[in-house]
Amino acid sequence: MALIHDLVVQGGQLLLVLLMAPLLTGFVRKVKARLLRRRGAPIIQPYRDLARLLQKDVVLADNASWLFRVAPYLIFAATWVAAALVPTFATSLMFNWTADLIAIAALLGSVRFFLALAGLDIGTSFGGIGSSREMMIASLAEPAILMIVFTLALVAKSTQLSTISDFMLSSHVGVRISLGLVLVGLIIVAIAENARVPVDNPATHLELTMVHEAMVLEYSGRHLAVIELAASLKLLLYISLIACIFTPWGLVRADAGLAAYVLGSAAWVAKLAIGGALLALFETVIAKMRVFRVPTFLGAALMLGLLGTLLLFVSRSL
Amino acid sequence: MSAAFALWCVGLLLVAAAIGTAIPRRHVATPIVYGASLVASVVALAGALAALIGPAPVSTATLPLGLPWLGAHFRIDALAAFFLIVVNLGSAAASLYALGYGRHEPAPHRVLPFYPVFVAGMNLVVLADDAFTFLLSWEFMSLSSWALVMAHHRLRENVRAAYVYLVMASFGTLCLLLAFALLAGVDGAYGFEAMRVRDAGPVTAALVLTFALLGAGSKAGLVPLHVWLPLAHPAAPSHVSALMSGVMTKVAVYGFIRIVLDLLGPPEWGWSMVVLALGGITSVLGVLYALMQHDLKRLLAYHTVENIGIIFIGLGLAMAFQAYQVSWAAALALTAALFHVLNHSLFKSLLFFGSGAVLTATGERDMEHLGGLIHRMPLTAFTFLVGCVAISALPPLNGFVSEWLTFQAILQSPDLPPWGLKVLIPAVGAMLALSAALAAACFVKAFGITFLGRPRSPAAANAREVDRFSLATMFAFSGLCLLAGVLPGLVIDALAPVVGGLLGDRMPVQLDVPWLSIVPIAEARSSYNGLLIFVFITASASLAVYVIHRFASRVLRRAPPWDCGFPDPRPITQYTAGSFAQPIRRVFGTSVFLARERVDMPPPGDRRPARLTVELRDLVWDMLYVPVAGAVDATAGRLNILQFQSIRRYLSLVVAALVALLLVLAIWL
Amino acid sequence: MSAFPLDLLGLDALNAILVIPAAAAAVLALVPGYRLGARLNVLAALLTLAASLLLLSPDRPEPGRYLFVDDLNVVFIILTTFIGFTTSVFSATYIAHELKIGRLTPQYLRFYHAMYQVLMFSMNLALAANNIGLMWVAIELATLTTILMVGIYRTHEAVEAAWKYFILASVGIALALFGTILIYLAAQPAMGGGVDAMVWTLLIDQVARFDPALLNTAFIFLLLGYGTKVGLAPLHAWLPDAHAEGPTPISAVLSGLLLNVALYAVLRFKMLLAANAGALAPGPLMVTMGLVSLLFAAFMLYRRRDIKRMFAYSSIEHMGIITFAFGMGGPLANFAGLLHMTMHSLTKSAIFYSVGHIAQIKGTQKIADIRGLTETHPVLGWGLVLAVFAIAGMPPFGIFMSEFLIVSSTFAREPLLVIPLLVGLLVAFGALLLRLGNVAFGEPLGSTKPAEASYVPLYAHLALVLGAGLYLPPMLVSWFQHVAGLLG
Amino acid sequence: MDGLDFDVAHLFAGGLVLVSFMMLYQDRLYALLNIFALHAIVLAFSVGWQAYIQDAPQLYITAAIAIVFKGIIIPVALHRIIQRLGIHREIETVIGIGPTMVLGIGFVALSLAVMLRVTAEADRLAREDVALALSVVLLGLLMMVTRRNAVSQVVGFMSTENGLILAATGAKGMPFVVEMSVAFSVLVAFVVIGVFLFRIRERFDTVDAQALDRFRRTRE
Repeated sequence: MALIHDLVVQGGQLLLVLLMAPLLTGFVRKVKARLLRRRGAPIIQPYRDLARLLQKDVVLADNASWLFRVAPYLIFAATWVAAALVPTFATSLMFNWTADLIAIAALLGSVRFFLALAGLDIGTSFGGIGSSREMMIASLAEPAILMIVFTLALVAKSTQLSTISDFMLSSHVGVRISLGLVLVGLIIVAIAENARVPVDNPATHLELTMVHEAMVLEYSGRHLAVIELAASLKLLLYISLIACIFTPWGLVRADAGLAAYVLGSAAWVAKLAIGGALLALFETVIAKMRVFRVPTFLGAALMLGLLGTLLLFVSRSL
Repeated sequence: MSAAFALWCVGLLLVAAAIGTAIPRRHVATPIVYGASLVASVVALAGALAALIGPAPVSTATLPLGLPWLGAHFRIDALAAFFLIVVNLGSAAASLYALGYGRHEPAPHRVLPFYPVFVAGMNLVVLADDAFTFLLSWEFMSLSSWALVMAHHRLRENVRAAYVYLVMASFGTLCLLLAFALLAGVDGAYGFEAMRVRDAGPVTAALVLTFALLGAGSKAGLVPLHVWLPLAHPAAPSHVSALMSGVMTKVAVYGFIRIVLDLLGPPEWGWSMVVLALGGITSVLGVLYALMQHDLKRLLAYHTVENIGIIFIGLGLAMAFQAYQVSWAAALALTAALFHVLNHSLFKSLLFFGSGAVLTATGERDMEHLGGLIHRMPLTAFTFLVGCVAISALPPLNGFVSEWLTFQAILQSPDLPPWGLKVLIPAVGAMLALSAALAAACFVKAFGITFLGRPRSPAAANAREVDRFSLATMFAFSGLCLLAGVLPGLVIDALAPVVGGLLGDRMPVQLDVPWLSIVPIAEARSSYNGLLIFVFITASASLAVYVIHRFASRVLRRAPPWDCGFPDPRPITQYTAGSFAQPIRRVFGTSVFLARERVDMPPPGDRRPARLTVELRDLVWDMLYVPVAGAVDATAGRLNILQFQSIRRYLSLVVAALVALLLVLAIWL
Repeated sequence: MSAFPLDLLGLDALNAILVIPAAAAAVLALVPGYRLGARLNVLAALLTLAASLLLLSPDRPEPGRYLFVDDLNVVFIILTTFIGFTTSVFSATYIAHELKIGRLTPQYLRFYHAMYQVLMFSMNLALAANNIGLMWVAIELATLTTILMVGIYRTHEAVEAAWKYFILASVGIALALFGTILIYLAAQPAMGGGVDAMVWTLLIDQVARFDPALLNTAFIFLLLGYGTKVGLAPLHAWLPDAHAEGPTPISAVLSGLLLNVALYAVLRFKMLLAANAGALAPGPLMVTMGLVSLLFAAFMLYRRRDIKRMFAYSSIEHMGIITFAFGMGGPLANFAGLLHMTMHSLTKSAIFYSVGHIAQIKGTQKIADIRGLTETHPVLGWGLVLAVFAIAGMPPFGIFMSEFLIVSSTFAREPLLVIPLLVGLLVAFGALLLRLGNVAFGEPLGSTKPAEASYVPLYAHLALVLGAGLYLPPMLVSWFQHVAGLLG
Repeated sequence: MDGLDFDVAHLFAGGLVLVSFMMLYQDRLYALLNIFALHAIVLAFSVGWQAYIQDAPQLYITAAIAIVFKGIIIPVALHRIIQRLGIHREIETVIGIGPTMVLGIGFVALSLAVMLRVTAEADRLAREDVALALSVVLLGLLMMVTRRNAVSQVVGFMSTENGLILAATGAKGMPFVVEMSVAFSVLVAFVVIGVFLFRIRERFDTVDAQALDRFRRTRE
């Protein structure tokens, strides 16, 4: 009986994550529009875009290879699995034990790997610009997130997300500077990974600035729909990751009652809303950086992570 | 498998070498030699597997060769069995690959005689149980690989590469000789058994470690001593480069482990700092060098340097934990290092086979002249892609598992008391993470520029798929990469006797963990399940494909690329290896390689093309090797005048020597 | 072994190895034709070799007043006669070619073959001599014959080299004589005057009662005297030119045998000193001279343009290593030194065989003009490559085992001494390999006509050195270990 | 060993050292040859006297060889060679006569200091002879080193050999003295013949050792 219950909860999380992602993107765009004193498209506009794209036919470049057509599905699948592993409204679900935080970061790494390859496949210079800049950003973001994972693991004695969030809920976490550093670092990496404003502008197709858009330039129809969905899934993943680590209240323990689940998902949706709003606010306040100032921006995240780890190493022995 | 049985396999290899020497030019020689070495390697591999997994006790054998009063001792224990597996797996694959690749070899008479000797040498190094036999087979391995690097000796740079290689190899051997001399002590007890019993004092142990690090490090390619590796590995034929990069460097790691962890007593924590620091610097510098290359085989050779750095980080951690008797963490770190040894030999050989296939198909090694090969060589492209994903340590495959284990080992280190380690280990962790990320960038470049996009030269345009032997090898190794990635528990439990033998403790048994996931440390409960991740990804991907093909449109139309509306771009406008690495070069290269870019823009109206030149300086080469060579040359120059003296001056030398000695006698007596 | 025809002539083996070369020298001086002369030369060398093999019989003749056989010189006598034989085979083909291109005139050939046999006679005499005065005369005779042979081409470089060799060798021989006189003086109070005071076997028993200070002075003169013949660093000047200008068979014999005979003489006196407790151990002196020679020769290898002169410096380097080993002392190092002497003479003569033919084929000794040998003449090219690897101390050849023992035994006892030793070895290895890379590999250069060369001596030596690298016959090992004990 | 025998032997050995000094002093070749003849004669007397006191008849042969061969034949032969080959008769020195003499005195002091301390147990006459013989040897070598002419080097070498003969005769009862002096004579004969036969003059303009140097460059 417990097995079915776990299966249902896990299935519920998988579906919920998939459904909420476009909503979150729509909400962020709506808040940005409101901040710019514009009405903005309705929140459900992303769903309509996806539906439209799914109906349109795919226009493939002449020399596109099989990798170009397989990549979108691989990217979507990997992102969806990563998103499913991050606890949203409940922790220690059945499949949480398959991967810890390092594995999730690495899964996102493989997403980036295939996206960059897809960018290079058609052999146009824009694909090349996108992939090379994406790999430059990745070469700093990934070590940063791994250092952040180190600090969290040192604090919580494990890299498993459920253990970390249980530890955060427990009493003896106390206030630590390194956790503050890690939060700022994680936010910087999240912004860089999701190609938000200071690193890359998601809204524009201006050739010289785009990174993520340049890689998916040649996609169309259903492939583009899948990639867009994957992108919004990734945004949701990052926000729920930050939420589950730093604001774990409302996360449901294993096998709690139905009411707890409803309360948990409500809390999760609230956190998503607050996160989305903060992101929109941050994007409207700050302007886009030049490409070669991004390394210093991401270097800061790496230093924060390393500093956090060092402080913990040192404080452990004091 | 008994040591004698292994020696019989080595004997078969030597017979194959004899055949190769006798009738190299005849057409039938290639299949015979490679077939024989394939059989020998497979038999030895099976035997080694049985020795590792089965309860076979440690078996020894002695031959009357070598030092007259000692004889040549051979021994197979768990460590030797594991490395025999690595060596023979690599050589079996290389021999199978060479059955197809060998046919295009322009100078078979320079490859066939030395290839089996090279494999035999590596097997002998792992089997040796006394200092003389170890060094004899170590040099045997170097000499035969030198001859193979010299196979295409008509190219000037191959001769230079072979020269640099052999001089570095003999430097390494002399260092190992000093290490063994210290271990053997004054009465010359050269047997390993005697060395284990005899515990050297702390100073001698430190010296032995330094020499072992210099000796094994120069063969494996630790940073200051790595310069020969990217010169020599690409110069050899591809199946030999695969063996040199994938397997010979591992034999060097075996040498280091045998001397430091087995023959030497419990390590001091100070040494582990040296090994850790060297490992960290090697991994970062290795991958940064690799990113700057546009020759495919040199890129892979430089990348071997990075993976050796990762292995040495694992070894350094194991030594640090062992110094403080935290033996379960030491077991974890050593298992991570050995797992990475296996992984690296798998995917590096696979990538070298791929580059060999590209070389046969197009005759080109320079990525600037390749591109678009995925259309004409789809199978090679697929296996090369699997290799790239594995080497970039991405989840479903094996590269990720060994890095994940190394990270878990790093996370267990805060309770090590010394301050040095407290600061160094996080820094090394950061270097490891940085090198993993850069590796991904490097292999996106390697795969993207070589296989994707449009062909940049006619040779790339009409490449043809390679023969079925090469493809069979490459698919076999891709399968192995996936298997090791998906079922890591199997490999970890197979490594347990090796780690147990060396450190006395082993990782908890992984096979009875539910759902086949691996939990390295019981109480930390951080676990990773390769199989489920793989199943999830394939399930969700196929679910997405099914749903879309069921409900969304299935129409597909071919058209010229959109490219933001620009007219049809020529292949020259594509990104090249240099331009792909430009952002990373600008971030890291300016400090590490003093990279300078000079743009030569013609005045307006002048039709000649603008030219961008990038010059990189190899700091290690300029700061270490050029001064040393300069000093030797200067001394030779100054001493040379002594050749052109008159008889009278020579006589005055003799008289001066006589008078000096008489003076000494007068003063002393 | 007693039923050998030799006994019919009433000679035992020891006298045979002297009589045969002397007789052959006389006969060869009269034989006009070149072809007959060469064959006779080979036959004489073969007979001497057979006679020397007789010395292997366990029941050795007890030491006489002038000749004797013991563990040390039996090995070197056999080695000398064997290399003498293989060099005579090589010299047959080599000289035939020299005649064809007119570098040697027929009437000089009679002189050449006669001198060759006189050289063999004097070297065997020096090795078998029990009387230190007789040993001195024998080495003097050997020197004179080689001086004449070096000058045989009569170009001004050859004459100049011979003149230099003559003056330096004569000074060396004079110093050695003075040393011998001092040994006699030291022996006089304990053993009374007359011939007994110069018989080595008697000296070795009484040496404990000699005055140590006089022995040390004598050893200095002897080391400087015979050291000139060994070619140690400050006294080496004659060796490179003598090798480069003389005919190659003579270089092979010079490098392979004469250096060994001189060093054998030094070893005889070192055994004397080792037996006298009071004598200041000659170790430090030999170690310094060894290291100086090793380092000096290693660095000199880089600028050499002439291939034979390069290998001459390599001989100086190896003599330095051997002197260093004997200077270190101790059973392990001495054993390694003796092994190294044997292996070096076999390998170096093999190198000179291949270099001789290469110089003839390419018509030049300039390294820059010889390239791509393994392409044009594979047998000769690979022979040279294997020989250079053997001399550079690569396994599986014999020199690796001796260098392995020298380095490890030194490092265990005197760690600091190993640094210059290793620097020397590495620098020399680098130079040899650099030149080998150009000569044996790369685009072929120069004439590619097939060589009518005798490969048997070259590959016979390499086979022996390869065999010794893997498996040493126990009899040889026990002799060397016994002598190593004696050497102190 | 009564006083007179020792004194006469000592006189002759000392005389030989003195003549060696005189040879160092010469700056003309012909004068040098005459002094060398004197050197051989003094050696002959010394050896003859040793033969008389040690009543070893074979030493007389050595004395005879010394007088006939080195006293007369060699100087005359060299004299005629210098005349026929028109060899440059001026002796060029490397460091001047004065410093050479000072060095010579230093060498003699060194050899006396070393030899006398070392041969403590041997009998008085042998110690004397060996010490002075070493001085003659060192002076001969000094002459070879500081003179540029090939002929003067040859003369230096021969005086070294004379020193050795003196040492050999000094050691009482040493066998082979005669054989050694014969061997040396053969050696010296080779030199003279070599110079003449190989017409060193014809190959090189002068027998000046420096001229030989010019042909070094060809041998890298």
